[in-house]
Amino acid sequence: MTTAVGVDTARKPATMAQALGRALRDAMAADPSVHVLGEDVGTLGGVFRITDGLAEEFGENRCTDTPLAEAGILGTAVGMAMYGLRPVVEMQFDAFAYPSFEQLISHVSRMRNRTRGAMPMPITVRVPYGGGIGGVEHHSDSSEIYYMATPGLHVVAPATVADAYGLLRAAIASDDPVIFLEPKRLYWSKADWSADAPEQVPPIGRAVVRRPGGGGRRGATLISYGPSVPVCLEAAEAARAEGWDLEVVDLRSLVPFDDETVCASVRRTGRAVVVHESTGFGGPGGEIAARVTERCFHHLEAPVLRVAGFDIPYPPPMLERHHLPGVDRVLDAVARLQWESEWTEGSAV
Amino acid sequence: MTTAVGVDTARKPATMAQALGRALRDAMAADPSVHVLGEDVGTLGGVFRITDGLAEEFGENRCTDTPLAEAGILGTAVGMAMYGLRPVVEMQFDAFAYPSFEQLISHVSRMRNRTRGAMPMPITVRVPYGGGIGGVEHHSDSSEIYYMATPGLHVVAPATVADAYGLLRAAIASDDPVIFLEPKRLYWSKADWSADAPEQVPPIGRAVVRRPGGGGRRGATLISYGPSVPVCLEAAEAARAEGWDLEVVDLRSLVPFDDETVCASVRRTGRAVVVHESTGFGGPGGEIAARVTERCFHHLEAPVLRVAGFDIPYPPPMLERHHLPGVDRVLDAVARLQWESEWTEGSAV
Amino acid sequence: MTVLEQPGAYRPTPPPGWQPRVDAAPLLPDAEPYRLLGTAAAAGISPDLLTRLHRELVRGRRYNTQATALTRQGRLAVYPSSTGQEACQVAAGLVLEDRDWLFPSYRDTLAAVVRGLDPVDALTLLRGDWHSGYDPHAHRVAPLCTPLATQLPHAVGLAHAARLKGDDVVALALVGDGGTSEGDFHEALNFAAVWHAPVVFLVQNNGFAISVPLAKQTAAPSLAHKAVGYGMPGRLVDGNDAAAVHEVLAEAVRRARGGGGPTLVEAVTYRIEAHTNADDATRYRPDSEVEAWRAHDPIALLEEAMRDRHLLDDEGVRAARESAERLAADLRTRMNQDPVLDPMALFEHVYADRTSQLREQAAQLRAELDAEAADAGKGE
Amino acid sequence: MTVLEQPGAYRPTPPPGWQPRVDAAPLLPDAEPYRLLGTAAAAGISPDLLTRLHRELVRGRRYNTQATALTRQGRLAVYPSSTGQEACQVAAGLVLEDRDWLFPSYRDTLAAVVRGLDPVDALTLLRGDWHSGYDPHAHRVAPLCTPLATQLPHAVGLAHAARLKGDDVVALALVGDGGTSEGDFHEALNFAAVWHAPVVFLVQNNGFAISVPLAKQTAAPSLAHKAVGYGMPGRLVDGNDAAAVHEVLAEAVRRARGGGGPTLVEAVTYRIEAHTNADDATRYRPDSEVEAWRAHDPIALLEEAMRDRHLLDDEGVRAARESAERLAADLRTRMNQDPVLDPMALFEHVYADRTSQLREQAAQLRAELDAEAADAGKGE
Ligand SMILES: Cc1ncc(C[n+]2csc(CCOP(=O)(O)OP(=O)(O)O)c2C)c(N)n1
Ligand SMILES: Cc1ncc(C[n+]2csc(CCOP(=O)(O)OP(=O)(O)O)c2C)c(N)n1
Ligand SMILES: [Mg+2]
Ligand SMILES: [Mg+2]
Repeated sequence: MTTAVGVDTARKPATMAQALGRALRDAMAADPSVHVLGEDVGTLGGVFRITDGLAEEFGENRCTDTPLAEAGILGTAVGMAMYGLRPVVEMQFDAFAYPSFEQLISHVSRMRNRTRGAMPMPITVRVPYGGGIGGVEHHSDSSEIYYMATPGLHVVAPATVADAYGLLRAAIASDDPVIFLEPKRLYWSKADWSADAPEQVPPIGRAVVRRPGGGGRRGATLISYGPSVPVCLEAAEAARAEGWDLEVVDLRSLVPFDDETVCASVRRTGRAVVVHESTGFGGPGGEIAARVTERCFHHLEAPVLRVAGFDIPYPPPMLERHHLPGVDRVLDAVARLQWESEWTEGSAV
Repeated sequence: MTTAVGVDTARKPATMAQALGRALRDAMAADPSVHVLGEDVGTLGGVFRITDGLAEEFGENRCTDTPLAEAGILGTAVGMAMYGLRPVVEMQFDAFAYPSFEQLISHVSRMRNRTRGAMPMPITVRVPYGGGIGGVEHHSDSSEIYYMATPGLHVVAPATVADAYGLLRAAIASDDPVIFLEPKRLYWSKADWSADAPEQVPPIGRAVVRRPGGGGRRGATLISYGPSVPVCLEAAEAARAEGWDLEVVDLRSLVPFDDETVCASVRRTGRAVVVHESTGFGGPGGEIAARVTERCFHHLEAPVLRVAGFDIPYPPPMLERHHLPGVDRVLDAVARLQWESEWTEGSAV
Repeated sequence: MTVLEQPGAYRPTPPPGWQPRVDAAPLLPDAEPYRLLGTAAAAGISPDLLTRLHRELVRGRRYNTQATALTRQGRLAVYPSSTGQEACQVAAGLVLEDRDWLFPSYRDTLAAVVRGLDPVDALTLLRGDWHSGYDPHAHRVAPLCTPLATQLPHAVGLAHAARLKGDDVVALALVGDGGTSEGDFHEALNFAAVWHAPVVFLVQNNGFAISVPLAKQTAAPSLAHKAVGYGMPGRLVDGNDAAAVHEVLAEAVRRARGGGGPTLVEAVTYRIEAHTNADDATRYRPDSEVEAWRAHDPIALLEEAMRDRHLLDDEGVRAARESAERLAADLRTRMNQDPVLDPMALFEHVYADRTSQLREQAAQLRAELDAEAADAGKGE
Repeated sequence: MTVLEQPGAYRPTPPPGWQPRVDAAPLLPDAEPYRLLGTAAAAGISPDLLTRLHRELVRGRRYNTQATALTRQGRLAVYPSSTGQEACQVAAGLVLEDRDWLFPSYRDTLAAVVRGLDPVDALTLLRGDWHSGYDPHAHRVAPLCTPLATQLPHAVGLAHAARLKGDDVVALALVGDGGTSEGDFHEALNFAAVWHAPVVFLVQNNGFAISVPLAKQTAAPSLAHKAVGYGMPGRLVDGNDAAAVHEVLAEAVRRARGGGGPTLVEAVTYRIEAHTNADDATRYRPDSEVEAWRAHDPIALLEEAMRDRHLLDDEGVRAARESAERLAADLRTRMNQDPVLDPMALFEHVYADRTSQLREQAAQLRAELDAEAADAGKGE
């Protein structure tokens, strides 16, 4: 994954979907123990075409169309990992990963612990997740909290084309099981990127400041990941007009959680909003807000606020715009960060 | 469930297990549409004997030993509810509910919404949960966050004998699906109680102050539910020796969440610790701490702290005491509620 | 004796007393799918039934092409066509009594329409709505089910509940060949057999689960052979022979109604169109295969048999087609109207008792919508 | 051709070309369980095998009684006894090659011990530890599996992986009659058959899942009949006849090794003891049933057959019993020592790369333990 020195490979627009596909290809080429399995991943190349070409290049034994049974897919992947393979499992949609939860919670996440390291589970579970693509019922769930709350798993969600490639390579290379959440609505997002000399990206567990800011008396931090990162960037841009200076932190992984980067930003800005698509109650934002508050309490001018999906089943395409946390709702939350009290009491900086 | 006026029924020591069994019996007697199903619930009366006697009294068609398949149990319960029955499902242990998660998340929690109220799901899922009973692997999970984070479910956890009866009756009577978390290690806890004139308890969704306190400069609120409530009461007692005055709030239900009662206490005490057995990261405490902070920020003298299980698979019997949040850890957290700053800065009350 | 008690239920007994078990032979399907049209037995089918089947097949085909067209016009979010499988859909839609229940999978809107649902209601979910569109109790049709095979235990539970209540109700549950691989299929069939529940399971084996052919889905002699492992009869039928599917289903329904327990029926058919409008079937199967199946078209098979018996003439065909065109025109017109949706409905049915959290969130959305409306008002 | 391609895999073809399917007949089990001891064929079994089986049966029975005794002394958290099922356990423990893998369910510690595991290691989980106690790679025994049937797909995945790597490895997976109702059973058998994986599934049908008798678990002619629904052979065997179980398993292992794919074996046996020491079996079955099965005891059956062939005399029985007593004494002694546990191990193996969160928590526990130790020091 290191960039060859001196190779000046032209960077061209690439989609996140392409970068993900390339990451799988390169991982399979680099390591014969990497096997891809799932529903329709072979001949069809997956319903999102992420695995397109893999069966042709590496054969059906390396990229395998399985029977239609998610628990069976993950359960057999556990057995393959026991024998030293590195399975990469595709769940076709977020909600269709649920049948595999017993295997995930009771085995994938615990096998290393139970065997005191003798049986690591270097399994990557790719989950196309989240909404905003006009999917019918059960095709737009944001299920990350189920994974976050299960000790033993890593949980990763890329927001950029370069991260999609770099994090997926890192996930496959990890000896720990990784839930790799692919934001469906960013599949066709583009960036200048070179498949032949992909950028080096920070490792899993490191958050990144996507938009520096937050200095001065009108600063705040937006904390986000996956599909909500572009929303936060847009909101930060829009906020300039209102005189706010927002820093945007992209978590990149929910587990491990990068307290350092997040708290460094919040301590500086004194205000924070967590933004995600998942339902709010019992969702990732609670954990994030709570831990930031535990660590930065005396730097906070206002409670850490959360902008999340409503606590309802994911709505139909025709109503999803009302559910998804968009720029307006982020700005509304920023406006509620008790700026007045600052002016009257004149505390910060 | 109303107490007959004038009946002076003697209250005798009863266990939580007995109260739960009685609640099932009374619910079945009161409503012929109540059906109990699960593994070993019939002839054996359940591995914890909660359903003892029901098959005999109401027949096998009302209290049914099912084949060994949790998804099948919950899935058929959905069908029974569709036809107007009120199924009460027993999952044998917390970790053995995982195979039923697809039915739970994709159907039980959404069916009412999907049918715009035409098909309510008045299903109660009883889950013996939590540790402290010396159970082997997979027999001590605290899985409440999975349920809390799933919109459409109610999530209830009793901590007292009277609540066990009253809340289970209310759960069965509810037209919404209720996950009823039975704290395994309180099954044999006792209280003076009368099965023939059970106390009226507040409805699902109402928290209760189990130990009033928190007045004065050395006050704080302990927020808890289920098996951790007795721990908090014990800690509050022990804290008196150190000069702390702790109020203990028993949430009783995680969904709906009683913001009013909890925040009233925290606004008064200015300090709070959330205590639960479940893992901390991504667990219920994050949501609780975050929402209390959002609502009580300017009353807080210190961040809301969390005392929870470690972020590890539930440990073996021989080590579980190191994992479970006990009195000492609660007191340690209370000690970290920044009392000094109060003395030096002299702010509160 | 409870309804749960099986006659002759097996309990291991030590030798020499091996308790006699259920005989497996009668449970096994025939090696060849059962076929009626074009055989001598076809002469026995009631002309009236054939006429109804024919009319619904023709209308069903048209319904399929119209719905697919609506996806191109953006009027349906997605449509999984049952073109080629109309014999199964129509037979499933016609075989039940009013009081019985149908449990469709996501591809089975046609069966629901044949059973009496308004096509616009049946297509609500696929149009992009979250709700079933219809009151399931109105026509005893469960909500369309997207998570594969999860509807099967529902059907078992409902049928069992009806039996416990003493009601004479049969449930017919539909699933695809791919869906048979899910654990829920297994658990549902097992519960049904143990409970002796009045359920009929119809597997529409259309050769594919999206791109995955049957050979990668199972190594069984047939999907119907799975029945014996649960102790219920398995039946294999030509899924393009509407009369045969109807007869096999009717027999299974009769058996269930009479207390004879569940049946598994495998109908061998073929998905003529791509998986949905979003799919590209040329990626995984040759056109020649599709062509071979087109030659075994359910409508053509039925028309030929009816013409042989002089039960259908050009006039009859024309009449059926006209009825189909009226259905299509009506569907087109009504689907071209934008549905009126109130965003506040998002909060209305999540709980019977709305939580204070949802009340807060509903208020937030209400405020946003009001602000939006006010802004729009200013703009005028 | 890939290893995934099935010879003769079925793909629906329209008539008249119905593609020939796999013949179901050879997949079906016999109506009566296969039995060897006491039949003429018993004369053909190698004396050496019988002697090994006998020795292990006797040791196995003693292992069971000793482990149950240890629960009463609080030395085991729980013990699910395999008394009465030793023939299955011993045959499963002996039938594999070193390079093969055994996938036990939670009741199968004896099979693991017979395969070579130190009994103390095999009992680690049941003693109250969270870990497998043994390195699974050392004896190719997967960790004891508590969530029922979840080990079955693991066995399939491992066997498939070995085959992909070109290794000559067979996996033998154990499950109970109750476990066959779980979705994982279904999915595992289906994957195994489709992938033609070298796996043997052994169902120990001991009549009960805790309190639930087989009649409430299945309505099938036999559990072995489930095999045909996956396209693999099903075999029914007397689970108390050690020689028969060994032969049937050996044949299935041979078949798997030779590329013949998976087999499902049902061994009909009986759980003589309660489910575990915590269970009260009198609540759900009559003593007379237990007594009837005691009369069909696996050890007695084998001893009788061996004495008939003059392969066993009183001296041989005594020698086996002595070996069993040594095993029991050793187990008693070593289990009576308190295991040394370091609480810090709780954090050691959760991740390969420990998260900063876990580092913090480990530091917290470390500090608590140090403080405890300091307090204890002061107390001295
Ligand atoms: C549990 C689950 N997993 C995956 C999917 C995604 N999916 C939708 S349709 C389909 C194929 C279904 O094949 P089959 O059961 O044969 O039905 P058919 O499409 O042929 O009607 C898949 C994999 C799903 N809907 N549910
Ligand atoms: C998934 C799951 N559900 C429930 C249980 C609880 N449980 C433990 S043993 C048992 C009965 C198992 O019966 P069977 O499969 O016949 O095995 P046996 O005990 O007879 O060896 C049950 C229900 C479990 N361990 N795992
Ligand atoms: Mg299909
Ligand atoms: Mg059993």
